[in-house]
Amino acid sequence: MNNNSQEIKTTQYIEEREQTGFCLNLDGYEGPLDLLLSLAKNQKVDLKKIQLALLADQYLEYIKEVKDKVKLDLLADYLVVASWLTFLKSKLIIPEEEINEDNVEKINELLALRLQRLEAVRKYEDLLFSRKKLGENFFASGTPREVEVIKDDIITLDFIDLLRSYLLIGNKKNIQFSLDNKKNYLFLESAISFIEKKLLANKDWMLIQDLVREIHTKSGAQIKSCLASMFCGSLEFVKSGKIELRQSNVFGDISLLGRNK
Amino acid sequence: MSKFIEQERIIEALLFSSQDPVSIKRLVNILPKNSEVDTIIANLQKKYEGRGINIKRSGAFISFRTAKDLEYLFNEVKVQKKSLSRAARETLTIIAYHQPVTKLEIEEIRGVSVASGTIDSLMELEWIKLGRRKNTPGRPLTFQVTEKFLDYFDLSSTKDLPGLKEMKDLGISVNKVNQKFEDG
Amino acid sequence: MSKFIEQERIIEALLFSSQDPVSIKRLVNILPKNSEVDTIIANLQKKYEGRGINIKRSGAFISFRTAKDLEYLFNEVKVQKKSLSRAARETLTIIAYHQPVTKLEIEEIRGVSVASGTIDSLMELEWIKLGRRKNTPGRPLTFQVTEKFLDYFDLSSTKDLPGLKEMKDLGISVNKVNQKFEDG
Repeated sequence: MNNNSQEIKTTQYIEEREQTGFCLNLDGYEGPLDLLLSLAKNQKVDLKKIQLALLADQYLEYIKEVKDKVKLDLLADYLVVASWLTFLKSKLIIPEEEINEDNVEKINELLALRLQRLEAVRKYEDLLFSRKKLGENFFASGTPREVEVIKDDIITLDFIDLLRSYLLIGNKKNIQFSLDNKKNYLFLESAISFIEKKLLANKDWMLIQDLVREIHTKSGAQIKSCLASMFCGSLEFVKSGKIELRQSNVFGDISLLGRNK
Repeated sequence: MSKFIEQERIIEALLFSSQDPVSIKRLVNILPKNSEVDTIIANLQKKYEGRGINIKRSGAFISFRTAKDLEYLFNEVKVQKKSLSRAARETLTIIAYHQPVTKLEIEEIRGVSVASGTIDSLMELEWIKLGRRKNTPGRPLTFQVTEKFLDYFDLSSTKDLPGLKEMKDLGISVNKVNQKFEDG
Repeated sequence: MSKFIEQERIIEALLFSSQDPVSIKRLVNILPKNSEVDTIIANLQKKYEGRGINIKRSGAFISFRTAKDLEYLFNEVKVQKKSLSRAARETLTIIAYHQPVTKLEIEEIRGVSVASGTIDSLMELEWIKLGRRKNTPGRPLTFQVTEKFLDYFDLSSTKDLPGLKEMKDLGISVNKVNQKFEDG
């Protein structure tokens, strides 16, 4: 039954497209991936076996037809995908020995995966919404107590509620206050001159945390601000090739090494 | 099992979901023709005797009611519901976002003095506790939130509390006044 | 007669008098200490099996609900909810199947950015809420579905969603695809 409804939806889609031809507003599509999915379905093959070259042609043709009729900002996303596809297609038609076939195949696969994924979302969305629903197919008690019982109201507090109540205080007093504890900031210039001094004095890898702690003690600025400025400062030196930054894994320690003479 | 099981089910569902008592006339209309409605109701009444909900018949109407002796359950809830006032919520929020924070600072932000009952109720919930003394004249005590608070809101630290800009980026409007706060 | 009769009565009365599901935590608080709440609930569920009202468990909450096969009784009462936009339905589906999931991940799957109205409307329905931060760079906040979502769609947990395995197998991360596109 589910397959059936899916099929009906698809044919509706195609019919819609056929009726309206290329006058269809892009608004009707939820983004380029959605458009690609409906085009891919027109190929009437397993999504895993879509032909990228054909799909690219169809997509580009479609974009060409509608590009004068829709708002530019809406089109931007579509044009990005169009340029990908153009690029991919150019790879596909270059003589075989010159391209890394593996690569193209991989891209084809990954695109197919994205389309399959979106299709799966559609399918299960339909299944989800075809379930029996509270207030439509089954019902809650019609005679709740006068006193609104249950729901210990504390339990229903979440941190959006907290944030909202915080902002309410602000509105009430008609003042703007920041969620940050605005205390002492370490300015970028101080961080840069500090790093520079350190570079002259040291020839080994240094942990950025150690430097941050040092300047935090010296300057009394907030540790967060110290870290931010030290990191930005280091990037400046990386840009000029004076130091090297290293981080072995996500959230791992960051260390730096001076590279000059 | 009762031979009237289907009729009973229908009556149960109807009584449960309707706000007002249901008329026997209505049941007669809905139940299969020639159902012995009175017998079925009597059976059902017996079935729910001594349970947490009973079937009450008044004249030509019947309804589900919670058992009289369980009234006390609902009184308790009334008290519980009151437990977090708006003042308490605001105070809690300020402590969470600004901790460690002194009572004076809380009052400055809220623009009103903090009743000791407010602090007490938050302490009682074990959502806030005393923190270090502040290094300012008078060395005032500070408040901070507890592990229990973090657990409750499923946060690993107060650093994880969402910021204003972040909410906006997620597409959540925070300025909209929540219904829940209107009453407070 | 069950030895848990008093506990059962209390649960019946509480569930009956509430439109929203009651948290198990709350039952634990109200019932006598050391009650085997899970066993009692399971017994009670069995007792109401096949009756006109059943006991439903969604996540950590339970409620009385009318039996689904009796929906024909309520044809007049049915309130068709205003239908959600396609973006909202898809977003909800992705959150339900992949929770906890970040906004970026939702956008990657759908291939378009999530409009702010979408998240707001789902929040307003109380079908989604914020979850923990993800341990990836930027520590983004995540979304997850609520008990109310489960209750509405008659699910006892997100594990009951049809096709969960297929969706999980397809995964959510598509960074690789983009990278490929970008490096050529």
